[in-house]
This record gives sequence, C-alpha cells and structure tokens, in this order.
Amino acid sequence: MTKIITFSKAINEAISTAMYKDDDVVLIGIDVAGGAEVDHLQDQEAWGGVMGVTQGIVDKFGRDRVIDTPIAEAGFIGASVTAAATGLRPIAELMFNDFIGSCLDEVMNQGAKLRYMFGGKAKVPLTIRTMHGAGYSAAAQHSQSLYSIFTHIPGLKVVIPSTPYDAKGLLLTSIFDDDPVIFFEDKTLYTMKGEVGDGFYTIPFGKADIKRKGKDLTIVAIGKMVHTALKAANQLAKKGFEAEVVDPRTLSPLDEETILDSVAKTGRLIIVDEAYPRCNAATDISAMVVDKGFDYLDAPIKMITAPHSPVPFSPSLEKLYLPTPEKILAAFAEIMGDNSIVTK
Amino acid sequence: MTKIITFSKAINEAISTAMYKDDDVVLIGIDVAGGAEVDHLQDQEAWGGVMGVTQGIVDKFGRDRVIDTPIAEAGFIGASVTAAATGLRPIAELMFNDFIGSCLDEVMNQGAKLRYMFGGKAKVPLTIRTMHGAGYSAAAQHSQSLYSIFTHIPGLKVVIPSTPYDAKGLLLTSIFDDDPVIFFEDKTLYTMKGEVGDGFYTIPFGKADIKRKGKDLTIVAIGKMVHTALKAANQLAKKGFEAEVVDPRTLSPLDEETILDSVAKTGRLIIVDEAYPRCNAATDISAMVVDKGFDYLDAPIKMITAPHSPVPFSPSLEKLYLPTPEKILAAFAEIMGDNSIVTK
Amino acid sequence: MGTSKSILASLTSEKAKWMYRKMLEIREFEETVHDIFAKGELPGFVHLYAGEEAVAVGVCSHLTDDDSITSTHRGHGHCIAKGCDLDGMMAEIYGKVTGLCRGKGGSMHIADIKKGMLGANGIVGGGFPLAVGAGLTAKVKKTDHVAVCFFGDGANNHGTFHEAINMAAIWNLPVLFVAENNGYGEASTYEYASSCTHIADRAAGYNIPGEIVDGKDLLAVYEAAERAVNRARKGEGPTLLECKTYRNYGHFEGDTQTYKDSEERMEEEEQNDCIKKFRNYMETQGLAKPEELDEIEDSVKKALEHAVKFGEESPNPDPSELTKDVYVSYE
Amino acid sequence: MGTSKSILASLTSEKAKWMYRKMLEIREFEETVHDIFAKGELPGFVHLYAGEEAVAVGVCSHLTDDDSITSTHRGHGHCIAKGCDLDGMMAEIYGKVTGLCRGKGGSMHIADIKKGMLGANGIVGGGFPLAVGAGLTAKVKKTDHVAVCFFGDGANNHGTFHEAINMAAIWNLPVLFVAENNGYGEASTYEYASSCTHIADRAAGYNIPGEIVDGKDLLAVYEAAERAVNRARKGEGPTLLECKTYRNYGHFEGDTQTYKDSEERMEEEEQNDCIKKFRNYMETQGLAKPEELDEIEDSVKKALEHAVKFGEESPNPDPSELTKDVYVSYE
Ligand SMILES: Cc1ncc(C[n+]2csc(CCOP(=O)(O)OP(=O)(O)O)c2C)c(N)n1
Ligand SMILES: Cc1ncc(C[n+]2csc(CCOP(=O)(O)OP(=O)(O)O)c2C)c(N)n1
Ligand SMILES: [Mg+2]
Ligand SMILES: [Mg+2]
Repeated sequence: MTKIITFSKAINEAISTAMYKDDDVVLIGIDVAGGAEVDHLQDQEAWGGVMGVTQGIVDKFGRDRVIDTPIAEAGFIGASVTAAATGLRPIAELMFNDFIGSCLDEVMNQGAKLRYMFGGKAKVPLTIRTMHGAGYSAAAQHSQSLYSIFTHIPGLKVVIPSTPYDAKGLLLTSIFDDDPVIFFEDKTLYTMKGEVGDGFYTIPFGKADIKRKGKDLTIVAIGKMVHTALKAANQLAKKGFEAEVVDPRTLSPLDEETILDSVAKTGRLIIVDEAYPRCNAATDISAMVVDKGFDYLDAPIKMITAPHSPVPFSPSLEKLYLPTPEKILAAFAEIMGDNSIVTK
Repeated sequence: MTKIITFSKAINEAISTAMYKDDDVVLIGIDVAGGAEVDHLQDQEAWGGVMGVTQGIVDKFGRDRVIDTPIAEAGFIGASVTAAATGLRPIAELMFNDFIGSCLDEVMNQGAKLRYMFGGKAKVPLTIRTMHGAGYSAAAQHSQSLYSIFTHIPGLKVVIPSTPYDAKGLLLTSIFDDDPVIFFEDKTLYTMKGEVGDGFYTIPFGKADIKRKGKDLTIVAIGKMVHTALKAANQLAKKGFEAEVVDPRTLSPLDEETILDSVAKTGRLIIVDEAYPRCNAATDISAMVVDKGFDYLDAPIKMITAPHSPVPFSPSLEKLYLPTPEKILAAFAEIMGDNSIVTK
Repeated sequence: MGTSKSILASLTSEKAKWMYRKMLEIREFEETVHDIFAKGELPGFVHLYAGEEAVAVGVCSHLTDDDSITSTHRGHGHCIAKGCDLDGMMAEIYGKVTGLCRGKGGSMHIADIKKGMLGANGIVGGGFPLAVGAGLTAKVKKTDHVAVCFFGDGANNHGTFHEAINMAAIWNLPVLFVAENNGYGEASTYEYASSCTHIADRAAGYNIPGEIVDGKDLLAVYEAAERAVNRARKGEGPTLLECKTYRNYGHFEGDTQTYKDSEERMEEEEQNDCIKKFRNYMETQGLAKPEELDEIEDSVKKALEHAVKFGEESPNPDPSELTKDVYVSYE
Repeated sequence: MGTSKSILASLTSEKAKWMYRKMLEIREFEETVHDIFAKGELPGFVHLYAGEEAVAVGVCSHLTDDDSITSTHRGHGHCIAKGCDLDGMMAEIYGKVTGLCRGKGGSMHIADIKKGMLGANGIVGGGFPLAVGAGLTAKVKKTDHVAVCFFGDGANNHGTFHEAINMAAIWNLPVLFVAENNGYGEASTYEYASSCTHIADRAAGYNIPGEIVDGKDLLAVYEAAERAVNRARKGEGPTLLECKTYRNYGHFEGDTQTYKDSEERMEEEEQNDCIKKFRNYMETQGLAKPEELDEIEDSVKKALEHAVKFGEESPNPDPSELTKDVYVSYE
C-alpha cells in the first residue's frame, strides 16, 4: 500500500515506524518535542521541531524517548555518540547543518572514529538528521549544503534523499545501520508531495537510483538538484536529447558502478551539486569517473554548483546562486559545441 | 642574503619579522609562549608552543603580544576573528588541525563570512597557523590533513608550504593579507632544512611553484607530498621519464593556469594528496583539469591519497597509509600500460 | 520604578528623551516588520525584539561608536540602540542594495562596523567569543573602549558562554555580558534548559560580578549597565548582567507560541510594558511633557514610514554582487 | 590521612589491597613506559599518569564493568583502575595487533567497551559529552549504572565542560565529573587559565554538589566518590568532584618542565606520594602486613615485565587492518 504524503511527513513516519519497532530508538535535539515541562501544554500541541517535522512524535512515545535539549550541540551530539555506543539507537537532530560548527569534534573525531580507533570493538548506531539548502532567504549561516565535508570524513555514512519515498526508506535504513549516518534534508523539499510506502521498508545504502532513463547525457544530481536535473532533462527532450538522471542517494558509500555504467552509455557527464564548488561532491564524482571511466568520456565533465561565495540573503541574488535547468542546458550546449540547444 | 635553517625556524622568523614590522600583529594560542604567570620562569625558557616552533618570540615581544590562552579553541579563535575586525592582525595557533572540531563555527560561519555577509564592510586580517599530517604515530585525532574542508569553504585562503623558503614567504603574505588565512604546517617537516631569505619577503597567493621541470608527466603534490613526488620523479628519471612536479602552495586560491599549462605539455596527471580520498584537493584539481583541459589529457588522472579510513596508530599501518614514491610509480605504470616501470 | 537617587540626578531630560525615542524606534520597527512579514512581503526568517527594548537601550546609552557590541538572531533592537540607520536596516531586511550589508546579510546579519555594531548572528552563542575579541583589541591597544555581548537565556547553555567569560575574566577584559532572559529559547523554557536558578549565578564560577535586574525597567538596566561599563573602562574587568525580560512576539514570525500562557502574555505585554512604564516615569518626574513625548512618537512613526518606503523602493543588488566581497582580491 | 570513621569501618583488607595493587600497577606501568619511551622504542605521544593514581583508583573502586568512564589523553591510569588488561594495554602502546584496539588506537585511544572504559581521548574536553551519553542510556533504560568523566584542570575551561554538566544537571543524570586538578594544562598553570578559585566552585552555577578533596589521599577520594556514586545510583543526579593532585612527569614524554618549580616537585613527588602514604596507612591500620604488600609489589613488577615482553613480541597488525572496521559493511 502506498499513499501521497509530503517529504516532511515521510520523515515523520520513518521516525515513528522506527520507534514503534525498537524501544532503543530515541529522538533527541533542540525542541524536537518543544515545550518540555510547560504545564499547560498538551503534547499534541508541541512544536515538533522548528519546521514541525517531528510533530506528534512526543505524543506517541512520551518525553522519555523524545528528548528536548538545551542549545548545546557539542553536548547533545556528543552524548548521542556514546548513548549509541552504550545501547541506544539515537536519532539526533542537528537543526541546520550549518550548526556543525558547534559540534564537528563530536561527529568527526568521536562518532566517526570510535569503531576504527577501538579496533572494531565499538559500534555507534547514531543517525544525525540535519537541514540544508538555499532557497528560503535564510542567509549565509542557515542555507549551506555541507555534505561534502561529511563525505570527506571516513567513518560517516552520508545520505541525501530527493523524494518522500526515498526519504522514508533511507531514514529507516539509517536508523537501523550500526554506523553513524548523517541524513540531509533539504528544507525547501519538506512540502513536496510524493508516493510513499506504508509501514516499514528500507532502501540500501550505496545504490543509486536512475530517476530518468536516457542515452545522450548523464546528469548526476544530488538531493533537491535531482528535480532541477529532471526539469533540464524535460527541456532537452524537447530538443531531441535524452538525458539520464542519476540520483546517488548516498554520497558515502557512493554507487560508482551505476554512475560509470551510465557514462559508458552516454559518453557525457554533467554533475549538479548545490554545494560550494571546491572539494565538493561534484569534483569527487568527476574525479572518480575520470579515474575509472576515462575511456567512456566523449567530452569534458561539467559541474553545475554554487559559486565560491557564502549564500547571499537577498532573494534576487540567491536565485542566481542556485543551479538551474538553464545552467545545465548551457553546459550541455558547451560540451556539444551546439549553441542552438540554448537559443532555440 | 640567505641561510640554511629548518622549516620550524623559518616560521619562527616569519612571525618575528611580522611582529617587528607591525605592532598590531599579535600571537595567540595555547602555550604559544607557555608558562604565563609562572614566577621563576624566564621568558627565554618558555615553551614556545608544543613543538617549540614559537620559542623565543615572547622574549622579543612580551606577553602583551604573545598571548597564552586557556584550552578553549572556540573562545580564542572566535576572539581572534573580531580582534582582527577591530584593529589587530592576529596570528592564532590552532595547535593541531584536528582540533577544528572545537571551533569550526568561528572559522566557517564567522571569520570566513563576515566580509561577505556585511556587504564588504568588515575585514578580517587573521592568520590561523595549524599543524597537520601523519607519520609521527600521533593516531587518529592528531594526524589528519584537513585542508580540503577549508578549501571547500568560501572566504578562507588556504596555504600549505612544502619548504622552509616557501613557509616563511607565504606566512608573511598570510599575516599581511586582509582576509582570513589558514596556514598548514606539516609537523613532520619542522626539522627539514633549506635555504631561506633574510628579512622580509613575501610569496604571492595563487602562484604555484614548479619544483621540478619535466615533459612526460605532471605530478601535482600538496605540502609534504612534494618531496614524495620529487623522489618518485628521480626514480622515474632513471627509467627515462621526466616528471614535472607542481606545488600549488595555496589551495585557495588555486593556480589553475600553471597546472593546466603543465598538463598541456605532458598530457598526463597524477595528484598526490595525503588527505582522505573523498571530496579532497586531489578530486578538486582532477575535476578542474577535466573541465578546463580535457583535450590535453592522454590518460586518466590518477590520485594518490590516503585510504578512506582514520589514521591508524600502529607505525606498521601508518606506513601503508601514506602516499609513497612507489605508489606514484605504480600509478604511472598503469596509465602508461607499461609494467616494466615498476618491475625494472 | 525603583531607581536610586544618583540616577535621578544624572539623568538629563535630553538623555531620557533619547532613550524613549530609541525604545519607540525599536518597537515601531518590529511592529512594522511584523505587519509586512505577515503580508508575505519580506523574505527569510525574522525574530522580533519587541518587549525587550529597555535592555538594548539601557545598555547602549552608555556606549559610543568606538565601543563594540555583539548581537544575536534577535538583533534589530541592538542595532537601533547602537545607532544603526533605520533606512539601511529596513532595506537590508528587504534584501536591497541600499541595506547596511548591501542586502547580502539580511535580518540575522545586520552589522555596521563603523557604529561598533559587530553583527547580528545566526548562531546562538556565536557572539560570546566575538565580544572577547573586541575587548582584547581594547586591551592590547590600551584604549578605554568596551565591548558588550548581548545573549539570550538559551545561549547561556552553549559552550561559548563558558569559554568566553572565562577568557574575559582571566584577562580582565572590558567586556559586559548582558543576558536577555526572556524565559524562552524557541519553545523551551529557561527553567527546563538551564540548571542555574539565575543566569547571574554563574558569574561566581568566573570570579566576576553577576547582577540581576528587571529588564522591563529601563532605569534599572541603565543604572546597572552604567556601573558595569565604568568598571570595564577603568580596567576592572568583565561583568555578567542578567536582565529579566519578555518577548512580545513568537520566537520567529510564524510561531504559534503554544508554549506560552495567555495570562502571562497579557501581563507581560500589557501591564508590564517597558515603554509605557518609562513614559509614565518621565511624565511624573517631569523629564518631558506629554506633548514632547507625543511628538517623538509621531516622528518615529514617520521615520518608519520612510524606512519602509526606502526599503520597498530601493533596487536589488546587481548580479555582480553575488561573488563580490568574498575576498579583498582573488579572481 | 584524615578519613572518617565510616570508611575505616567499611574498608575491608581485601578492598584496600586491591586498591594498593591498582595504584602500583599504574605507577609501574607508567615508569616502565617512561623508560622504554626514553630508549626510543615506543611510537607516538605519551602522557603519563604517575602521581595521580589515588584519583583513578579511589573513584573506580566504586564501579563495576556495567558502569562507564570517559578518560583523557592521560588515560593509562583510568584504564588500569577500570580493569583493562595490562598486556593488552602495553601491546596497544606498542602498536601491536594484540593490543586492546588492535594497535589502531595507541596510548591516546585505549578503550575497552566491555569493561565500561569508553576510551582515552586525544581531544581535551572530548569526554564530557561522552559521559553524559552513557548517563543518558542509563536513565532511558532505567538501569542503575553510573558514568564517570575524568578531566583535567585545563579541560575545565573548554566549552564542553559547561554544556555537559548543564545537561547532566537538568536531566538529573547519574554522572560523576571528576576534576584531576594537577595544577597544569601543558605548560600553563591552573591559576592562569582558570578564573575560578577552585574548579568545584563552578558546581554552584549548575545547582549540583561540588566537592574538593586531596587527590593525593586515596581514602579521601574513595570516600567522596562513594557518596557521589551512591547519589548517582539513587537517581539524585550529578556531582562535580575536584581532586587536587600532581603529575610526576612532564606533560608528555620529552617535556623539560621548565615551568615547574623544583621544590614543588620534590615535595609533591617524594613527600606527598599517594602510594607511599596509603601503604603507610594500611600498615599502621593493620589492613595488610608489610610482607603482603611487598608481595603485591613483586607481583605487579612481574605483571609489567610480562606486559612488556608481550607487547614487544606480539605481531604487527596485518596490512588488511588498515581499512578494516571503518564501517560494519561497506566495500
Ligand atoms: C548553534 C545554534 N543552535 C541552534 C540554533 C537555533 N536557534 C535559533 S534562536 C534559538 C533560541 C535562542 O534562545 P535565546 O538564546 O533564549 O534567545 P531568544 O530567542 O529568546 O532571544 C535557537 C535554538 C541556532 N541558531 N544556533
Ligand atoms: C581541544 C584540544 N585542545 C588542545 C589540545 C592539546 N593538549 C593536549 S593535553 C593539553 C593539556 C590538558 O591539560 P589538563 O586538562 O589539565 O590535563 P593534564 O594534561 O594536566 O592531565 C592540551 C592543551 C588537545 N588535545 N585538544
Ligand atoms: Mg530567550
Ligand atoms: Mg592538568
């Protein structure tokens, strides 16, 4: 059975499903319930996170398992690491991924390294949910897309869904995975609707999803950029080119095979990544393809990313900041040496 | 006039030279002097940093300008950001780059973004010196090479010298630059000796240095890896191949032109980067060359990096962890399809 | 208003009117933003300072442009009290190139370095070390400038609170830490999130003075801040000043505030309003005539009308601004 | 040794001998490591715990394997007191595959989860939140396990101290924060870096008990820790226990310790040695005969000889270990 629900609701469902299934799953973060210890407040009216994504969870599972924290990211993310190592399976919410600045040590030097440093004798079944992405005029400290940093760090698994269906299945996989996972939610996708399966289902890590089939061009697109890529693909189709849109879904592990197979078929690759352009997932995927699939390539690999600057507040600038279908078309026109693709 | 001194002494000289030149330059960090307020301790016996790099500086400039801090990286790095914005020109020491986990916010969300977020109305002339690199059995939390993370972040300039000469000149450029700079010092290079100029000199950012000329292969190598690359180049020379070794010296800004020119000449590129393999400087440079110099390439670009795992403590494993000349030769043999390069 | 004789004596009519005007500017600014945000005309996240005016104004009344402040996500009040231009602020919130940050910062990042306003801050706790840095510059350069760090009760539990206050204390820096305890961090109460009874109680752990004042009472804030700023200027080190206050609006615009009690709101927003109380005080003490105060009100209203028009009508930043001012020079 | 009657009564000869043995194991371990490091036979950075034995042993004597501890860069003493195997520890320091972490952690990362030893830590302040996490598990799972966080006087100024203690306090977690105030963080004195007179003074800011004991007096630590652990087990929340102590060696091996005073060293290392004092106490109180204690000494010496031989002779990790155990499954 499936139904049509929002991205936000899909995440909410994954959390309750996991919490029903396993008592060790707890939800922890700033105002994940909201209003702890407020007398008159009924739990069903609680905030459920600053964007309301976890609304209703405290109602079902109580405040022992839905834990509001002080504004102390190092404190509660660090605590979640050892809560995981000592028997719980926490879902910790790092409200905006930009706040990693307050708790990188706990993620990078503790959570990600325990298993290895301890010779395999520790496990850290921790999922960190976090919001990212520009487009809401949230300005430079609330709009970043920092998954490249986490992809750089060994010991973390990095998940970034583009649809409600994927969000639910990947979040359930994350929660029941025995390693620390960072789960990225694009805040501008929360209201997006899509078909989602009922009950418990998982989507394996390291398996890309081909969101559209094509033979003339491969577009690897990350998170929300999948939709930008699909728009570009539709426009290209009108011009007689069939683009294949590959959604890696997890950046660590990365499904190299699916990407390489697609490029082997199309000979051309454009990567769309909303992140800053240097040392990002786009460069990572490009370098991988050049290393392992050089002979498949008929043209340079193009990367459509943000410019090398912080996210501007002004909506007029932010619009220019983000990758667009037009930028994808222009890149394709360039590698095809065919300007009519953009002019016609 | 020049002289032969260690990498460590070259950095020490750059700091004193800058502090003599400009009273606004201050040195701040944990035990950068050492022994603050210890009665019997003469300043000339002070620690001068955990590796002794800043020994003698407090002697020359006093404790008003050489400031020991508590173990509070967020505190003193954050303070350095606004000390810079309000009139000083601080050199802050983040002892090991691994400790960025305690102060990423101050670097990424404050220091790097102020100028942009404030519409160009702030300047942040801050230099953060930090140690990196494996090879001393310092284990997973004291051996990382995290410059890729900083290269990802717009607003930071990223410097990584490979010789005493470059270290002094680049550090002086850093200190007098009006933007935040992260200056990486490989701890295993401190004892390396080399020729260094007397007095004040600077080396511009964004200008790579060709450490060895060659026509058959370009090796772009970062920091200490320059020496690994030079060793490989010497071995290759014996086999009749001339490798060009390019040292970018600054990763942000990156001298794309010099790299592209070299690849245009050689047609082959190997990048040596001690960092973790995903989303690192090697992938960044590879992707740039594929984007802008695709037609120059006769072979896949190979990247010699650490594996995707934390740095192991055991010396027997750490040796395997690091890039070596042998790994470079093997990669070259692979792209030449000529196994005799490694066997002979 | 329980205020000591010394203040009554030193408080000139001019200063009192300046403070009244600043409080009104803040209130009017926030109510205006509230209205236009509700109409969907403003982009981004907005956090309003209405209700807490006495804190920013009482403290900043002792500062000059050479003194620095650091602020929070709820920064409009601090900006106005520190002398930022209303037109430039409003244009910034509209994302226009005439904004104080050329539209690139927005509500959460308004700054004006020339006025000593080192920026609102999107990171809770971000301001603590930044205030210490300004204090450090003052110490190294041997000026008598002071730095003020405004922060919320929620921020009081962030690690930077601890690191920064300890540093300011051991270095005896001219920094004033001003807690704006409005009872809530987002939807969490102060009592839930903080293990201390009063934020000021934590001062003892740093061997610095900690003081609690009624943050709704402008003169109480004014007086306590005067003492603390004087100590700082004289090289006597930092102070932790806790102001008990209340925010009239939600955490951000759009917040339904289910966690607040309606009686509590009534009392705080109506009976205990800092502006009403101060107006009443000025009138009864003869510091200003009602007409004068009405005139200020009118003038502030006009200033805000002007600011909105200015914000609305100003042009967007040029596309070239997108990548400008990331570095001094760097292609 | 100034110790209360109740302890005298409850302290069995067996327990006393166990504590004596553990302190000796630590001392002997550290002196052995000191010697072999000086010979250049050990890789990496090593920080020795000698001089502070009474703290780790006095606290851990109240813990079982189900209780957790978090530790520091100076972690050998905590490991031994918590029951880690000496052979496995020494092999770890040698980087051998028989080490507790298969040689992949080293001195700064020795851990043994089964023993409740959640790891030494290369990050100063890293242990605070980790201890809270173990305490949180105990609370959620409703066990009576406790967690202990050992930390240095230097760490006391790191932001994690503040965040973690506040969290433990508001949630009333079974966590004991044990300050090992040895007077120095690297080459900086406690007095320079810390604005508080005593670390325990900071407890008041979290509304939790703060207590100061002579960390050179095993029984003083033992007694105070007993109270705190009992409170924690009964659900009465966290305690901050400050132990005044001294490290006999440098910050790390190789440190010339110019910042220390030679008289101070003499007094602390010789006159005020925790092990000598406890041996003396045991003898005068009739808790053990001198011969028994000599026998323990011999046995510990032998155990260390065995550990060194084991460490030296054990094989290096297989090359395949390089990329193993980064993930459960992930090619
Ligand atoms: C490091 C960090 N964590 C969380 C947030 C999200 N956040 C923004 S404001 C806020 C509440 C702040 O409360 P308080 O300090 O009391 O200030 P107030 O809003 O009451 O003025 C939170 C949690 C943030 N911006 N930064
Ligand atoms: C976050 C961080 N900053 C700095 C260091 C470097 N460092 C290692 S130990 C140490 C001193 C610690 O002092 P203290 O907490 O008193 O412990 P002690 O060494 O006296 O046992 C420092 C500064 C570190 N490891 N981690
Ligand atoms: Mg508040
Ligand atoms: Mg110490």
